[in-house]
Amino acid sequence: MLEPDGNGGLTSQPISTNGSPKIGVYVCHCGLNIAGKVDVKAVVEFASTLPNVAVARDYKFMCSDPGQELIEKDLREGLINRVVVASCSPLMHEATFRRATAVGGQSPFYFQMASIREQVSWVVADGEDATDKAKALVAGAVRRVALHEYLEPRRADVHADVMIVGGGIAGIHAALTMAEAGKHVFLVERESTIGGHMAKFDKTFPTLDCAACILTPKMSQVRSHPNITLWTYSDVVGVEGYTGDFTVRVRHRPRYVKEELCTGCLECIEKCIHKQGKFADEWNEGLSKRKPIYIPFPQATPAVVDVDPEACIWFKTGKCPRTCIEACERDAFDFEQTETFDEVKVGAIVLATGFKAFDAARMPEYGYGLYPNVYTSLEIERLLNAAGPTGGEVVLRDGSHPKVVGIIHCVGSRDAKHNLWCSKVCCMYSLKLAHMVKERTGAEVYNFYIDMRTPGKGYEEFYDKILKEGVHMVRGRVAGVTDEAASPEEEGRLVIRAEDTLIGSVRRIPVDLVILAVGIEPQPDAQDVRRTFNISTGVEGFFTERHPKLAPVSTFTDGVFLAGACQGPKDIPETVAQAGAAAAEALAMVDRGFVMLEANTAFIDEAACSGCKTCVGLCPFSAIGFDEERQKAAVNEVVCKGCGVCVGACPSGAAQQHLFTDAQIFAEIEGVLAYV
Amino acid sequence: MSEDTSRPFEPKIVAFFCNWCTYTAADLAGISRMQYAPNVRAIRLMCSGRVDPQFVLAAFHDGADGVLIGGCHPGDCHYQEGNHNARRRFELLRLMLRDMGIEDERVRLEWISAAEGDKVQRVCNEMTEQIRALGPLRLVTVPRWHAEEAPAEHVELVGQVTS
Amino acid sequence: MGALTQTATDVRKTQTNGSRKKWRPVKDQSKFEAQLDPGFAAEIAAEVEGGELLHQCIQCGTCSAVCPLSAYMDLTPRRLIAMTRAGVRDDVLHSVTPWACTSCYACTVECPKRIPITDIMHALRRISMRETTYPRRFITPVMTRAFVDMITDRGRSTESWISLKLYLKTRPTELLKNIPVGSRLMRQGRLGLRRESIEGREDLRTMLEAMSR
Amino acid sequence: MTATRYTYYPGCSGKGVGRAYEESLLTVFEHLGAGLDELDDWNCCGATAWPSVDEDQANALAARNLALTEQRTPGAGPVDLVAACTGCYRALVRAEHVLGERGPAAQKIGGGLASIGLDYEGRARARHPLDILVNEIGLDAISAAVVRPLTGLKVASYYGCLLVRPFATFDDQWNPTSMDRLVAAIGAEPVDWPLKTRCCGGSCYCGGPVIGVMPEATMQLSYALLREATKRGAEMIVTICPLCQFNMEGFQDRMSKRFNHPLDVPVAFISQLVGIALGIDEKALGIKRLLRWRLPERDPIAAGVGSAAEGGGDARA
Repeated sequence: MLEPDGNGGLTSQPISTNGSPKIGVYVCHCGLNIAGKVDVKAVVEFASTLPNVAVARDYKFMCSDPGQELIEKDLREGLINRVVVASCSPLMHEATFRRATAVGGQSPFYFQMASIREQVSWVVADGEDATDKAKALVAGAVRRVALHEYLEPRRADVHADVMIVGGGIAGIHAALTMAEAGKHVFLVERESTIGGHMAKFDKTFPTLDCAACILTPKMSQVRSHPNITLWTYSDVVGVEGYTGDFTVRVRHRPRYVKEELCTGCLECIEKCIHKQGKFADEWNEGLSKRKPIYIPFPQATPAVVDVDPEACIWFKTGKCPRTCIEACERDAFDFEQTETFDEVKVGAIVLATGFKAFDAARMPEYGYGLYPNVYTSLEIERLLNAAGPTGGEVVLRDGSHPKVVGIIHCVGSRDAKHNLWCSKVCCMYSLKLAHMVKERTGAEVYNFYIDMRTPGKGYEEFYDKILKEGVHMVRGRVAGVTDEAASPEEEGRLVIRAEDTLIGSVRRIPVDLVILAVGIEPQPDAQDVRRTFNISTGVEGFFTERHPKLAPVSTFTDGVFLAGACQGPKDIPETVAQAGAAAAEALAMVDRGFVMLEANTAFIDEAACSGCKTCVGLCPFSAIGFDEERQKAAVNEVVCKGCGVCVGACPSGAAQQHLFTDAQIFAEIEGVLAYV
Repeated sequence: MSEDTSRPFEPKIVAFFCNWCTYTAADLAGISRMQYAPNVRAIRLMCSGRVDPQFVLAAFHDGADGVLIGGCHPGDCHYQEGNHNARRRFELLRLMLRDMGIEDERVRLEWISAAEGDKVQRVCNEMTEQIRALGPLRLVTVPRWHAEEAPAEHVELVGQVTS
Repeated sequence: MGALTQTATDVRKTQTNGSRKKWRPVKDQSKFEAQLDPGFAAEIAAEVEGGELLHQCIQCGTCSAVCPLSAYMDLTPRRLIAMTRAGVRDDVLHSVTPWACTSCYACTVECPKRIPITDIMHALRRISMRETTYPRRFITPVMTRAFVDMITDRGRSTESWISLKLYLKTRPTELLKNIPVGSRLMRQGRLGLRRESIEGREDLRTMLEAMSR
Repeated sequence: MTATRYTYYPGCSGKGVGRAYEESLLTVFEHLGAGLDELDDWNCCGATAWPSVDEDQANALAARNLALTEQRTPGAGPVDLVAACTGCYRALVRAEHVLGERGPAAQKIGGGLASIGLDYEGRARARHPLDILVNEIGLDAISAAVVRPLTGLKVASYYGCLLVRPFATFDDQWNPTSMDRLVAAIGAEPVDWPLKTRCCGGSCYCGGPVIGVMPEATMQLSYALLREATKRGAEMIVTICPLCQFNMEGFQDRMSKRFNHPLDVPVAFISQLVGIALGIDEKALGIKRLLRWRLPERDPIAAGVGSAAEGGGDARA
């Protein structure tokens, strides 16, 4: 029941209450994190003077078991019936203390947190100011919690299926983990094959095992697993619902071949009227040519051909004998294919959308695109790959073999003009490339680095091995690559200019081949993906995890998990580990079968509702219905997501939000201002 | 509240931060140990769209010298478009506050994403500076539409404007 | 020799040829903390807009490698930044590096940390002018002073006068070497002896004085 | 063509070693219907030397010229100040930046200007003549006005340091092309080379080039430019900076000796070459002030070619 309080606000008369408020205030030291700045004793003393406060205590770590037991004991002994904990951010430990409140025998929502660490001790310079601000926040929480009301936690069922977006090594590993656990997995990949970046590599550091040998078995497992629905050439276009009950809309782009009929015999490619490849092969980073009908690589999964409508004569002119169709014994072609859509319900989503390699052309000083023998590391991976355009031979554009090779680290990374971050994998893969290029060509290899970063199991040992092999290491960031020759031996070659900072002189090193170790950056459409799945990114554009240390695979949107380089630069072992973790966390949720939802839904006080319908149109989730007969609005609490937009807009104060009623917020405002 | 004239004026600013973007950004500022003016006291709401104009008036009534509202960037709202509602309401509120003689600098709406801890720091510092320069809030004029009822206390204002 | 084999630098394989150098005692080169000025970096940061970025230098050497003059500096720009940060104030202010800088801004533009290196060089010049630590027998500081004096006085510079004065003062031999060019320039009307001047000389002085107050 | 007139800032070198630059610029602009009127009582921009003494004063010197420009053209709209010398151009752009930021430095500079009754409102903007030629007058208009296309002449454009650094205002910082496009517009053949913006060693320092300070370094730097340009087939180098021009042109004899490499490469101002293509008299372009000048033997001034081009130009007009 809500009644005007004569102040323009409303006073809550809880529907059910646990009696007159007796509040316990617990101030946490958080070791020295809070106590080092805030005078905790003074805050406790202050709290004890506030209205309705029955108990005020401080403790070293409130989140520890003994800390929680303090609360539980005071509740059980009836000293208090409402709880305020002044400690870290509610985003950190609200759930912990709500649980303690429930264990103590009260509704978990008779609890309010005051963040005096993130909001106070960590950001306020002066101790006295910090203590004052802490007091104000505690007062706000105390005033507010007195008006909290009895609420039942909400429970919702969880759909048992899961979705994984992105079919690189992260998506593949997560999919297999969950499928093995008996969950049905929808794996959505935008390219025509799964495998991602890893499928392009030849060897992987530091063990130098062949990427295809370890990846392709997993790819075919995905293809054949009864619990996995693999959708390639597909993307997610819409997500609705909430944790445990997402409805995901997936678009399938046409590949003009019926996937279920194509056997991957590749006869059609042979018979295409283009006798030779003519179009840049994206899979080989444009280093080779393909036909309009092609398969990216032999182990592509699914092993289905793709038709490129931009290149195919039939699509361009409508005039072609279509020898491909003739060649197909299974009648798998369908040139009339159009986009189709699927809508599936899933309980959890794992995003494994990966990364984009830095575009080397953005650094004109390195001459990529200008000098033919400046390659990116991904191009070299393709050249080194036995299934690549040169059958594994490292050759210059004119077909000759390089005698001297320069590998430039940190291209696009650690650079305020491009990407500020360290891409983490480049040092190691540059060492790998140095080793392999030297092994294949016998060339002298120079690595130009700013700092060598080789933390990881077996990584420093790998560096040691490369040094032993006689690879030259120059500590200095390359300023430029030029074909300007300043000495006879530089004629006709590329010259790398860098300060060898360890000897303190500028060096000019003539080379035949330059390899640019391009960094890792977010996918160009990461912002769209973020909006679709309602999660956030950091300023640099990688998806933000719920907590950088303690919740590295979940997001602020319950039920959406992260795996792999979409969350930040990662190498393969880390990616796989994170994918396993994401799968496990999603499984834990799906397997339990239900989730607890926030109690903060909106409700309408019918007595006050004037039937103006303002709220009905405002609700972004169509959760508010209108009873025409009684001329009253009504909130469907199952659909309501608890934003409170209707509440903020209701002219008569009839719309209210559990845990955020007008009265509670007025009390908090007064609390934070009135005392200190 | 008694004003202690021996101490220089320190403004009090009440902030309403949305749970998903700005409150998280403030947490990030904390984790990154970014020091900023202690004058801002944040109240967490689920969405900036929950901010009722009454909250702002109540804050001024209860002794705030400024009010800051923080929400997600346009297009980034966790609830699709709560921040648009916040903005529309804010524009109207600002007009009304102007009529009440409350300077524009005392109310501020900022889009601060979860990644922008530094923006929390900057905005809080800026606003504190600006309001410190303005001095304590003094309601000198009465809103136009209530002129005939002058002299109005702001206690009344809150009730009149919103009821 | 054809043009294609010409080189700017005499690049020869270094051979010792059994030659020996005279032994000279080496002084203790360690840097004791007491000899360093921990506030030097802050001093520079205060002089230059964005100067505080020098604390973020990662010593990558891009500045040295793009610098067209670094080969002729006693300390490469990167080392100068490191020494500034470490507080080796005395050595930095005695270095020829800031004076060899031609203000081409290549380092500033290429620095991956956006450190305004050229402006830092200018700041180091200012301090070394104030404290007269600039290298002896090096023309640029003297020339800078003469240039500033001439503009303060007349509002414009006349190249011939400055060059003549300074060559005479510091590098008479260079003057001799450049006589052929100089006389040709004069004949072609590019090097006149008429001294340029503006009408608002008084204004200019007023403005500069107003600013040094 | 409508007659647009610009306020013009010659810079000290425009009256000295860069006289030919000024003469040719004035003539070419006039010829293209865009006059340059010298700013009354302009003063030295401060160059790169003054910041070594006092940075704010350096900016104030430049700002006085901007303020005078505004005073000369009252009104509310922006007003252009065409600064011929690249060093001056950069100094003026820098002053604009500092004043535009309205920080403490801007206040100090504003105080200096106020002491002599001047004010910089932010209307005056420094423009480079190359910017005006390429982006305002336009390459189409220029090629339409060509009467003597320099067909076959291989020209390397040298931009120098300060046109694109630290501020890249109208051209690409790493690979500027406006001068190359201008070279192509007058029928000549631009030579692409990697040293377009590498320092010539001259130092845009109005007191005199660095050669007096570090002769070896300066010669190495300018020699690298001459060698690389000629190696790529350039028959001429064009530039836009009086000191770069002087530095590359003036010491070729000394370099020839030092590097045992006979050098005789004409180094001209781009405005001179444009003037030649427009059929302007060599005298009005200050050609005789160059230490070395020659157009190749196959000079296509042959009547047929010339009149055909002229006809083309007429047809467009």
